[in-house]
Amino acid sequence: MIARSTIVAATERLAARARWHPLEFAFWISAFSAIYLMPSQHLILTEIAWLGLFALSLDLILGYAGIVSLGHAAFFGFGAYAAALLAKYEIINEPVLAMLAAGAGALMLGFVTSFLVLRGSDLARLMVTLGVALVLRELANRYGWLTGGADGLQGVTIRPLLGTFRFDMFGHTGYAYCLIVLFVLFLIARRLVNSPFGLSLLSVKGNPLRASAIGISVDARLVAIYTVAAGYAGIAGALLAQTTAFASLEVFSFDRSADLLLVLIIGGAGYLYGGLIGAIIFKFMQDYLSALTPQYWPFWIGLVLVTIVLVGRDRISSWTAPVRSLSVLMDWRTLRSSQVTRPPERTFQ
Amino acid sequence: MTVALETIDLSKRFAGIVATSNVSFRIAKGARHALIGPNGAGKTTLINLLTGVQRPSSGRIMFDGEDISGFSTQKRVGLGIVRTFQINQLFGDLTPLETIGLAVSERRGQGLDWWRIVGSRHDLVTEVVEILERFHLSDVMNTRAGILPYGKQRLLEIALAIACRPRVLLLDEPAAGVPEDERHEILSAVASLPAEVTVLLIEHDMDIVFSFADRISVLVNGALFVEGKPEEVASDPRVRAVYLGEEFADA
Amino acid sequence: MFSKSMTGVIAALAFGTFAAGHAFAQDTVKIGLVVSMTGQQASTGKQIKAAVDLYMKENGDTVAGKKVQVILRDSGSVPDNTKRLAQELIVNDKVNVIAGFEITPAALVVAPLATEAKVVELVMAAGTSIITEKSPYIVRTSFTVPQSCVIVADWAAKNNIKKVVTIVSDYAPGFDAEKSFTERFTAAGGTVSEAIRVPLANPDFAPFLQRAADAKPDAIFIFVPSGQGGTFMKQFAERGLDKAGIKLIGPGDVTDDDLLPGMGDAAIGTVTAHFYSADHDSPKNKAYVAAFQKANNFRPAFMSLGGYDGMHLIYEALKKTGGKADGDSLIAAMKGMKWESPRGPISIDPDTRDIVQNIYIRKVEKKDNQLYNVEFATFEAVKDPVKEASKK
Amino acid sequence: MAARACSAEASGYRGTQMLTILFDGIAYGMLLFVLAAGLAVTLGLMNFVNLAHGAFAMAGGYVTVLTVNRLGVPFLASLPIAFLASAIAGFILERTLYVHVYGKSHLDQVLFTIGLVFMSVAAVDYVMGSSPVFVQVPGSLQGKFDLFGIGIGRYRLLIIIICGLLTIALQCTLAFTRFGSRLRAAVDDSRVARGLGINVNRIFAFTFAFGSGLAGLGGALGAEILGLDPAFPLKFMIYFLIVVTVGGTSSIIGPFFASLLLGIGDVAGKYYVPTLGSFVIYTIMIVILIWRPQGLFARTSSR
Repeated sequence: MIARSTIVAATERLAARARWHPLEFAFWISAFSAIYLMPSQHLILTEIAWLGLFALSLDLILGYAGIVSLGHAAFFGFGAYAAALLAKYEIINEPVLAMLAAGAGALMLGFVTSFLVLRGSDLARLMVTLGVALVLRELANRYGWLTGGADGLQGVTIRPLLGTFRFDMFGHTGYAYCLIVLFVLFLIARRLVNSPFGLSLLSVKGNPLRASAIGISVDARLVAIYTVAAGYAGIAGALLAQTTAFASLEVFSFDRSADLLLVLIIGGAGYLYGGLIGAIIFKFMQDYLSALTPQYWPFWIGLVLVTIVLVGRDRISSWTAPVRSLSVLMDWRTLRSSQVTRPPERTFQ
Repeated sequence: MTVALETIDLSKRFAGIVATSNVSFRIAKGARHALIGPNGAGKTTLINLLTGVQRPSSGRIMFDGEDISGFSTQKRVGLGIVRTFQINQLFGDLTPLETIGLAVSERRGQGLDWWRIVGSRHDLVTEVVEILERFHLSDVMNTRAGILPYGKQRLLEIALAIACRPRVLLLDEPAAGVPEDERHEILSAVASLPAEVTVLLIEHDMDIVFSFADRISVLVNGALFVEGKPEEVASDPRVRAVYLGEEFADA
Repeated sequence: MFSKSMTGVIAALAFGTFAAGHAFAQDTVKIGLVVSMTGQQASTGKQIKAAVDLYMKENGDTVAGKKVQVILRDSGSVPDNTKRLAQELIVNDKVNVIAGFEITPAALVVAPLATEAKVVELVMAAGTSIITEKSPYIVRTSFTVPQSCVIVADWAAKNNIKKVVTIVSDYAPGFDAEKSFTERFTAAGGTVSEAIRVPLANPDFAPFLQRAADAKPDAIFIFVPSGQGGTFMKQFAERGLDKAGIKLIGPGDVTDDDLLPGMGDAAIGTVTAHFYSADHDSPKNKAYVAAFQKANNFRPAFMSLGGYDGMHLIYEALKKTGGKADGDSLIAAMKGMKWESPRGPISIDPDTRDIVQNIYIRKVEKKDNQLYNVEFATFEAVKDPVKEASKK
Repeated sequence: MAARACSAEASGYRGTQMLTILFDGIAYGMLLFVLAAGLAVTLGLMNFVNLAHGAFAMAGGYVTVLTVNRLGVPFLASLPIAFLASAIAGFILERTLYVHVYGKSHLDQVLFTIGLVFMSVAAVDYVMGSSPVFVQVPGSLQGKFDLFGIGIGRYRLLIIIICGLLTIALQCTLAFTRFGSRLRAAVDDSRVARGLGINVNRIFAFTFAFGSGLAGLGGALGAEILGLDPAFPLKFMIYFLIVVTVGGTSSIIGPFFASLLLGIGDVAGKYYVPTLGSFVIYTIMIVILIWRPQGLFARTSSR
C-alpha cells in the first residue's frame, strides 16, 4: 500500500526543477526593461543577447551531455553566412524567416557532424570540432565569389523586421529582436532540459554504460542534443549577421570558440543561465578592458581564465552567489555542474 | 519446460585467451538459476555476452526462440533482458526518485519526450513510488545516489533493473560487499522478485546460492562444468574438488 | 542575474553620464579612432596611433577654439567589432569624425553608418580603390593600391622587363594590385605568365615562390599587406631568387620601412613604387622621422602617414569651418585641401574625396649600414587610376 | 626524336622540382616535429592538453632574436641559449602553475592553457612590439645550392641536420637509457609506474622542461622560415595539435611521421594546388581522428 503523501511528494520533487523561481522572473523582467531603461546600451546589449544564446547552445552539449567542443563557431558561422547570403541575394527578405532558415541549415550541419563527436577521447573531440570549424572557414575563404572571402560579405542590406521595424543605428530594434528570440529559445531549452529527455541526457553524461543498460541508446541522445545545440548556435550567428548586416571569416575563428568557452565557464555550465550571465559579465568586462587598454586587454582576459581554473571553477562560481542560489533553488545539480568532463582516464594509450 | 534464454556453443576469445568456450545452456521461464564458478571462470564475460556489451566470437544466443546474438544492449533491454552490475553503476548525480523515474519513462518509450515535464504523468509517478517503496528507498528518494549508504545503492541497483520490467534478470553478485546487517534487505528483495521473472544469479556466496536457486550451473575456465539441481551440484564430487573445495580452502 | 542588473546599472550610470557630459560639451571635437591594436593588423594600428599622438603633441589639442579629443578603440582586426565600436562612438560618444580602418572590410562595413549619421569617415590605411565610393562622407589620407601598381607597371615596361609572375595576397587590395598592374603592364607589351594568390592568414611563401621561380620570369610582382613583407623577403632570398637574377618589383608595401631593417641584404635592389619612404628627402620628413623615432622605438612606415596627415586634414578643416564640426561642413572643407606632408605635396581630390599624391620609384639600398627605400624617380600628383579610368 | 628528348628533359626537370619540394617539405616537417615533440610527451605522460606549448616556442624565437640581433651572439651559439631559456621557463611554470592543473578535467586544462596563450601573446606584444621580427642569419646559411638539379636551401639543410640529430638522440634516450625506460613505463601506465616506485612527477617536471626547451629551439630555428610575431602561439597551435593527435602519443615515432606527412603535404599542396589552401589538411585530420581516435600510429594492442 503506497502512501498518497509519498506520491504527492514525489510529483512535487520531480516537478520542482521545472518550477519558475522569482529570481528568474526578475532576470527576464530586467532584461526586457533594459529596452526602455538603457537605450544607450542597446548596441552592446544586442551583442550580449546573441552571445548569450550562443553560450546557451554550448551549455546544452557541454553542461548537459558532457561534449567538449572547441569548434562550436562552425555552426555560429554557418548561421551567420546563411542569414547574410539570404539577405544579400534577396532569397528570404523577412529577417525572422531568414533567421529560422539559417538555424535550420545549421541544425542539419549539426546533425551530419554530430556523428563525428560520438566516439573518441576529449582531445579527439576537441580536435574534430575544431577541425570542422577550420574546414568551414577554409571553404568560406575558397569560395570568395559567394562569401566575399577574406574581405567578408559586403553589401548586405537587412530588410525591416516583419516588414515594419527597420534595424536602426542605435540598435533599438536589434536588441528587442535578439532578446525576444533569445527568450523564446531559452523557454524551449528550459522545457527540454527538465523533460524526461533532459533527464536521460544527464544520465548519459553521468554514466553511459549504465544508461545503455536501462535501454537508452546513448548515441541517439547525443546526436539529438548536438543537433539542437547546432541549430541554436546557427540562430545566434544569424542574429549577429542581421544586426551588423555583415559576415566575415572571423565568425568561424578559433578565438570565437575559445571566448565562448570562457563565457560559459564564467557563468557556470549546466543550468542554462550560466551562458547568459557569462555573456553579460564577459562583454562588459571585455568592453571595459579594451577601452581601458586597447592594446593589451587580451592579457587580462587570459589572466581571468587562468585564475578561474587555478582557483577552481566551483569556487569561482560562488562569486555569482545570487545567481548560484537561484540555480541551486532551481536545481542543486549545478553545484557539481563543473564536472563537465569525466576525470581524465588514460584515453591516449 | 519453456526456455526463456538459451545459449548455443557460445564462445568468446580475447587476443588468444578463451574467456568463454562453447557454453550451451538453457534457462527455463520463471527459473531461479544460479551461475557459479571460481574467480576468473568467465562469469562476468558470459553476462556481457548475454546483455550485448560484448559480441560472441562464435555461437548464438536465443531468446524466446529468436536469435538475438546481433542485438544491441538497449534492444535486448527492450526485449526484457536486464542486468545489475557487480560494482555499482549508478548515476551519482541523480536521486533514486529521478533514477527510477528515468528508467520507467525510458521503458514506456517516453525517453525522447522533450516537451512534458518530468513527473507530469501521474501513473508514471505512482509506479516509480511503488518501486521505491518495494525496495525501501522512499525514505531516501531525494538523496543523491552517489552519497547513499552502500546497501541502499545495491538496492537501487536492483530497483533500477526491476524498473525496466525484466523478463530475464541477470543479477551479478547482488550482495557483494554489503555488510552483514544490511544484507537481509537485499536478499529479501531478491527473494520477493515476481515469480514470472526469470532470474540468473551470479554469486560467490554459497548460502545465498543454495537458499535461492532451484538450478545451478558451474562454470570453470569459461566452459560449462556441471549443471543440475542444487543438491546434485552440492553432492557432485568433481564440483567439490574443483570449486567448493577451493571455496572451503578460502574460508 | 543580480550581477546583470548591477553591471547594467553601473554601466548605464558610467556611460550615460559620459555620453550626456559629452553631448553638452560642444566645445570639444571628438575623433573616434578605430584601429587594430591587437590581432593580425596590430603593427599597422600602432603606426597610425603613434602618428596621431605625434601630430597632437606637435600641434596641441586645441584648434579653432575647439578642444580635440581622440577616443581610441581596438578593433582586433575583426570587422564586425569595428562596426559595433564605430556605432557606439557615433551613438554614445557623439564623435564628429570616425577614423582609422586598416583593413578594407572594416572601412566598408562602417560606410553605411557614416552616411546615415552624417559623420566623416576618415580612412587612414585601407587601400582598396572602391572604398571612397561607398559613402559621400568618406575621405582617405592613406593611398590606393592601384596608384603605386600602375606606376611600377610603367617603370617595368620601360626597363626591359618582359615576363612577370604576380604574387598577391588573396583579398580585395590584392586583387586591385593584380588587376591594375596586369592591365597596365600588358597594355605596355609585357606578359604576365602566371598570377599566384597566397592566403592572407599566416602565409608560408616558399612553395609559391618556388612555383614563381620555376616559371623563369624576368621579375616577380609582389603585393602583400604591410607586415608580411619581411617574411616574404626572407623566403625570396632563401629560394636564392635574388641570385638567380629575378628582379622583385611591386608597390612599397613589401619593403615597409618598419620592417626593412630586419630584412637583410636580400632586399637590396628591390624596386618598388610608393608614396612614402622614411628616406624621402625633405626637411619636413627629416623632422617627422626624427620626432617619430624619438617618441617610439621604431621607424615611421608609410602606414603612419595616413594617421599624421589625417589629423592634419581634420585640423585644417576645422580652421576653415571656424570650428563647425558637423559632417557636412567638415567634408566640404576637406575637399580640395592641399598641403605639404612629410611624404611630399598631397591634396584631397574634390570629386572623389580620395588622396592625390606623388608616387616615387625607389630602390632598396644600404645607407650608413641601414636599409632604406631610396627614391630615384617621381610621378607627380597621381590620382587613383581606377576612378580615373571609370570616369572616361 | 627531338620532341622526345625535349619532353624527357622536361619530365626530368619536373622530377627534380618534385625532389626540391620534397626536400622543403621534409625540412618543414622536421621543424614541426621538434616544435611539437614536447607536447606529445606531456600529453602521453600526464594526459595533459597543453595548448600553450607554442608560447615556449615563441619565447625561444625571441630569445634568439635578442641574443643575435642585439647582443651579437653568433646564430648557432644562440640556439642552445634559446633551448635553455625556454626549458627554464617551462620548468618554472610547470612547478608553479601547471602542477595544480594535472588533476583537473580536460576542459579545465584547455581553458587554463588558452589563458596562458592570451597572456603570453599580449605580454610579448608589450615587450617586443607587434610587428614581425627576424633573426639576422649569417650569410653562409642563406640562399641555396643545386645538387643534381635539386634546389637545396642551406638553411633548410641545417634544419634537417639539427632536427634529424635531435630525433635520433631522443629515440636513443627513450630506447636505451634508464630514464627512457622509466619514462616509457610512466607513459604506458603511470599508476603501475608509481607502484614500481618511479617518481612520475619528477620525470614529468623534467620532461616538461625538456619539451619546452625543444619547442624553444624549434622556435629559434623556425623564426627564419615561419616568421615570428606575438601571434605565433595561436597561429601554430593547430599544427602542433594535428601532429600529436594524428601521430598519437604512445611513442615519438608517431608524431615524427605525422610531422613529416604534415610538412610534405602542406608544402606540396601549396606548390601543386595553390588554390586549395589548408582545406585538405584539416579534412584529412578529421578523417584520421574518426578512423583512429587514438592517432594513426598509436599502438593498437593497448586498450
